[in-house]
Amino acid sequence: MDTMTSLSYLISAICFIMALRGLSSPESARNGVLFGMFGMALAIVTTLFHDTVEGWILPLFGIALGGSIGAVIAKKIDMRDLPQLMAGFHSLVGLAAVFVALSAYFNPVAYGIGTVGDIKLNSLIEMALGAAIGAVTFTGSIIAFGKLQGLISGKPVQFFGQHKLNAALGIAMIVFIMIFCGTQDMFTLMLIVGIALALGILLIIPIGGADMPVIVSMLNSYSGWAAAGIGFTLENTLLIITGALVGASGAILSYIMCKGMNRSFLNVILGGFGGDDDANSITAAAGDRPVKIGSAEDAGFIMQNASSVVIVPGYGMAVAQAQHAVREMADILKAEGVKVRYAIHPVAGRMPGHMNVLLAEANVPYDEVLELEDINRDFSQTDVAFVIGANDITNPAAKTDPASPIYGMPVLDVEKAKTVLFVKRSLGTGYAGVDNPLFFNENTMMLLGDAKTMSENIIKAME
Amino acid sequence: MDTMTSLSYLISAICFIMALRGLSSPESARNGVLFGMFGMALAIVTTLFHDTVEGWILPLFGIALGGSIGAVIAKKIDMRDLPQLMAGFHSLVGLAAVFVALSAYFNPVAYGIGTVGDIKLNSLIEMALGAAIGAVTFTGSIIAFGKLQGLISGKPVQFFGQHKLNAALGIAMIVFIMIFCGTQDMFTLMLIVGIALALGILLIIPIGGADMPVIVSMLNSYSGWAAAGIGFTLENTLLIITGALVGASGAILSYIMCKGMNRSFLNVILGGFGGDDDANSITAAAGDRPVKIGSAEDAGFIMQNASSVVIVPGYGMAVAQAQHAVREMADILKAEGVKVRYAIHPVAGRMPGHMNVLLAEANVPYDEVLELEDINRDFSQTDVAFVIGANDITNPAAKTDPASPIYGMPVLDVEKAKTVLFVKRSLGTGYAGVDNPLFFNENTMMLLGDAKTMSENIIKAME
Amino acid sequence: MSNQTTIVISPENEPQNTEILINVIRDQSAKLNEMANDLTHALAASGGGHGDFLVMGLTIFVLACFVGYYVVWKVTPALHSPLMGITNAISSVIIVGAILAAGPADGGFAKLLGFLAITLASVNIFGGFIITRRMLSMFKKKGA
Amino acid sequence: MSNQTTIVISPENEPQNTEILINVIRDQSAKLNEMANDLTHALAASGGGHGDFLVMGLTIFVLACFVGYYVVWKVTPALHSPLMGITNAISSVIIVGAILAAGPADGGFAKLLGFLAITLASVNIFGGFIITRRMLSMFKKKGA
Ligand SMILES: NC(=O)c1ccc[n+]([C@@H]2O[C@H](COP(=O)([O-])OP(=O)(O)OC[C@H]3O[C@@H](n4cnc5c(N)ncnc54)[C@H](OP(=O)(O)O)[C@@H]3O)[C@@H](O)[C@H]2O)c1
Ligand SMILES: NC(=O)c1ccc[n+]([C@@H]2O[C@H](COP(=O)([O-])OP(=O)(O)OC[C@H]3O[C@@H](n4cnc5c(N)ncnc54)[C@H](OP(=O)(O)O)[C@@H]3O)[C@@H](O)[C@H]2O)c1
Repeated sequence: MDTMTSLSYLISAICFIMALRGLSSPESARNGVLFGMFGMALAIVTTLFHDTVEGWILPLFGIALGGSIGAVIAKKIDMRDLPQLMAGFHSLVGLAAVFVALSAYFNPVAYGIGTVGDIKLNSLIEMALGAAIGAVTFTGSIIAFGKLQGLISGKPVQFFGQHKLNAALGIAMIVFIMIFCGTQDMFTLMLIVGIALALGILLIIPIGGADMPVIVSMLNSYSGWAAAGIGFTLENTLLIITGALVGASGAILSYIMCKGMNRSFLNVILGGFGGDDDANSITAAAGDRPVKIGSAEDAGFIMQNASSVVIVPGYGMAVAQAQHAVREMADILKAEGVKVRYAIHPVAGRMPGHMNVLLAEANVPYDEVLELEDINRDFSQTDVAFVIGANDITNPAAKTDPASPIYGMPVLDVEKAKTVLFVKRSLGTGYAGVDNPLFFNENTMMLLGDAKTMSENIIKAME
Repeated sequence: MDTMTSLSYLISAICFIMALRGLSSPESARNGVLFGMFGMALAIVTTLFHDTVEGWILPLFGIALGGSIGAVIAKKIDMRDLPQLMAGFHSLVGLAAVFVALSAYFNPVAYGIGTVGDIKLNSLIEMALGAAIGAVTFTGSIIAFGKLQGLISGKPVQFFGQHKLNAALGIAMIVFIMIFCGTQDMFTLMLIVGIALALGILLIIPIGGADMPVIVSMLNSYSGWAAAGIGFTLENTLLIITGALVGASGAILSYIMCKGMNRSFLNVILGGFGGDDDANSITAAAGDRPVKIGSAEDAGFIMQNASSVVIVPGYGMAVAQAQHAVREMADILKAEGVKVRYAIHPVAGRMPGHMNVLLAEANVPYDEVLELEDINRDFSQTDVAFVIGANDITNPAAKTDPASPIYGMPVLDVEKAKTVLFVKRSLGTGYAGVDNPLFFNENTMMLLGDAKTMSENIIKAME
Repeated sequence: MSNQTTIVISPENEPQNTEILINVIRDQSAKLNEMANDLTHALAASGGGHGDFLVMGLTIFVLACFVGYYVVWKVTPALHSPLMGITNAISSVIIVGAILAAGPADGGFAKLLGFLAITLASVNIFGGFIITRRMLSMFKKKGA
Repeated sequence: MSNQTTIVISPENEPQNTEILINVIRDQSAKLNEMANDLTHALAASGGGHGDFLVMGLTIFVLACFVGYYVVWKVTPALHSPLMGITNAISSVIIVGAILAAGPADGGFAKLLGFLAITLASVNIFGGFIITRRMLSMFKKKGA
């Protein structure tokens, strides 16, 4: 690689770092994206000017074709469907990595890593690893996509000997990679890819639909490591750096989610937790204890007479697409002099930062939206906590009941507010499938119904 | 360089990063130093096993000799003298860099960068730059050492045409570097080093003694860049990485200090600011306005009847070595149920973190020692602010008087405390040479005298 | 080349003379052969070899991981979704490899794979950046 | 080497035959020469050359600057003095270069310079680490 090319790639890498740096605040983020776009454009143009690239028609056609598809999807997609969009996109990166690894095998000369049938050992190992990780990312992301989109049942699919089968496949893959390094045989390479494709499915299928966000992040991380692996094969520092950045990002997001749920990563990976949300039955315990059930009018009255309201959105708000109605409700309250703020739990919704995007979509100013550690102290001075479509993230059992599966998970202390309003369709459990003792509290009022309908009714009642 | 060597160096580099990472908290810092020591040992051993290193006696003797000198100095030194110690140490790194660059010139074969008289162009440039930066660091640090130690007058030495002379020397150096790259002539190289040595002196001599900490940090940064430059010459990634780390560290510390003084780096470099502290005359303004002057007994009485005291140490406490007495005083107050805390301004004293080290030396627990942004809000709920040997960092003119030279500098809001006690020897100004209107405030009491003596008297009064 | 003079064996030359000549040439050839061998080794052993790239690449990888770690932890939680969008876009920088595969005139099957990879990666690049911009454009301050 | 058989021109061989032989050898020799040349160029152009180290080194340098930036900003202000101590110690890693200079048996003046540099750097290494440890050992928590 000549010096100019390497320098261009270095500048691209710096641009990517700056792009991520920008995300430290919403203001700088917009410039960040521009950095990222510039870096990518520079990388592409630099590569097009590479010695061995003779025709531009094919690459440019590919970019135009893929680019327009990507643009249309990104412009049309509903923000609620972000998680599955991410999963879908990751599957494409995975597949692209497989293709690049394979093409390095079929035309090593183009990358200067040897000749057909006589490729350097290092390159072989990295190529095989890159292809394998890419393939796992591909099928894994497709399963995640299917589960999130509801195409595949979100229920964890578990069968006897599952983990043993996966282990066996993993070992077989390593053996085949070793054989491949010796023989450089095409069939072996295909076998490796095949096993990896199967592994991608088998690893993700036992994991419950609601755990998919962790998986999507993990696969994001994998796609980064695959890119880095291929960077080693092609001796390309840009790929190595970018791969490491993406890998680190995905890993950290997975970690943040696991910590937000107080579960270990292994626990998520081993699967079996959290089925379909619809599957949650109203638990028996509910019948015995008194529950205060209110109407939209009650809620409107209480909030109009409050001086401060904290809105706690959760997955149900996203499902019901209630964010616009919620914001309208907040506007009315603010117009009447009520101080309204939003409290976001790190794992509210089904994707990191999901609630923030939905609220932003509904034009909620981001300085009214506070993270858990910034708002938790304020609940004791708050009149009304308006919990909409959220459940687990408010469950005080996480603080008090060591037997609870969510024990130790950080939660929003909504019970410290004078009144807690709960908008949900039933007394059913949330994602973790555990009862929320808060429903039966004295200062709690349940507002049963769909989040959007209920919010609209409250608006009507307040007008 | 073979793979094993490179890998060892990579591990060393990671250790150095971990060493700096450790400093994010006092608990992890101790492990951090161990990382650093291990990384250094690994780097040295790896190099000793290098092919071209034939005799171990000479290097080991050098290490033993230098090591014992360093150990003795580091064990004997008074913590008050840290700034000059750092300056002295930096001068050694600078000189070592010059020697290494020169030895690369005299024996290029040992580094694999060519043969005598036929060295690669890149290596020549990097070598010349490394030697020049090293030489500037060397003499610059010596001047800084002299000024801090009081061997050279701390007064800024300024003469006509100074900046022009420096500029001319700088240009001459660049020209000679270009000539050197063409001729590889020894004499030219010596000339470059000579000019750089002169520049080091000329650049630092016009800068006031009290600005030396910024300069020491800057030179620290330079020594890093010099190491990185030599890393490029020797194609050694460990030197490049470490150089960058050190360079970044020095630069950031300089930046923090400049921000803490609300001055630009250029303003410091151009010099002329802040002479000897002794040179500060008691300003005329003092005579006209009433000042409340108290005794040690008064101070003791006020503090014993307070419920919270915040101690604000400054340069004067360091000079008087009063930290032990201050801690004893605090102990007595704490025993009587008074809440005692310490407030540290980012540029209190004469070195970043200087006050923290002195207080730690006097066994003050570090969780009682708070930074400006953490304590500033609390002054309004504080009974007594006990300012000892500090001046500028409490001067409210920085907030109110746009004409003041320190306007815009962040200061500790001691005036919000019910009573402010000022321990200093006179009504004179501090480092910045500006009057402190606080001395004439109604709720201020001046305790004139040496910081140590006064603290001891207060202790006696309280017993 | 300096020894490009054609040698003609005329009847005047004694066979013995010729013999010497041939042996000289043979020796030279052997020497050149050795030189070539040496150079091949030097090429393999030197920084140009893959072995050295591996360590340099590893160094770069490790440093990039550190950078990634710090940069990502600094991302505000509110922007975690855009973060996923942008990392998705930049991980498609693998398109660089795809273009190299699709580039050569005589690429064959590899060329096809390269083209497919370009297309897939482009979906991500455009999709990832556009969705991120869409998300970010929605984040507004109070009163803005 | 495969072509190591000595060619003997006996009277039985016709001069013309020999002529062909010689020309074949000459051609081979020329080819080898070319190969050697190519390899030399490859060696220079490939990653082994200094040119490429420059860019790799620059990449490493830039990443290390980012790492340094983040790591140092994370240092608590209370430990800024120990930070100066530790950076002072590690910047003396230049001792690596000094040892290389002092190493060769026939180093001459460079050897002396190397020795001096080793000594100076060692003062810093030991001094820097020890003073840092001294400072840190003083930092104690309440009640500890
Ligand atoms: N954010 C992430 O990245 C992430 C990742 C993985 C896992 N998770 C998990 O997801 C959970 C998130 O907590 P959460 O409190 O936001 O959600 P949750 O605990 O799953 O509770 C959501 C609640 O919304 C209600 N709901 C559903 N549809 C509704 C509708 N249309 N209208 C009104 N209410 C509706 C449901 O109750 P009804 O059925 O009674 O209506 C349900 O109890 C956590 O347990 C977390 O561990 C999050
Ligand atoms: N920390 C850094 O890294 C750094 C770097 C560069 C510059 N600076 C500058 O240094 C200054 C630091 O502020 P500061 O408030 O700590 O110091 P200061 O403003 O220089 O004030 C120190 C005061 O201590 C008094 N003093 C001196 N010796 C004393 C003794 N033996 N006993 C009692 N009092 C004594 C002096 O007053 P009397 O003469 O009346 O006793 C003087 O007013 C700032 O202006 C800052 O910009 C700091």
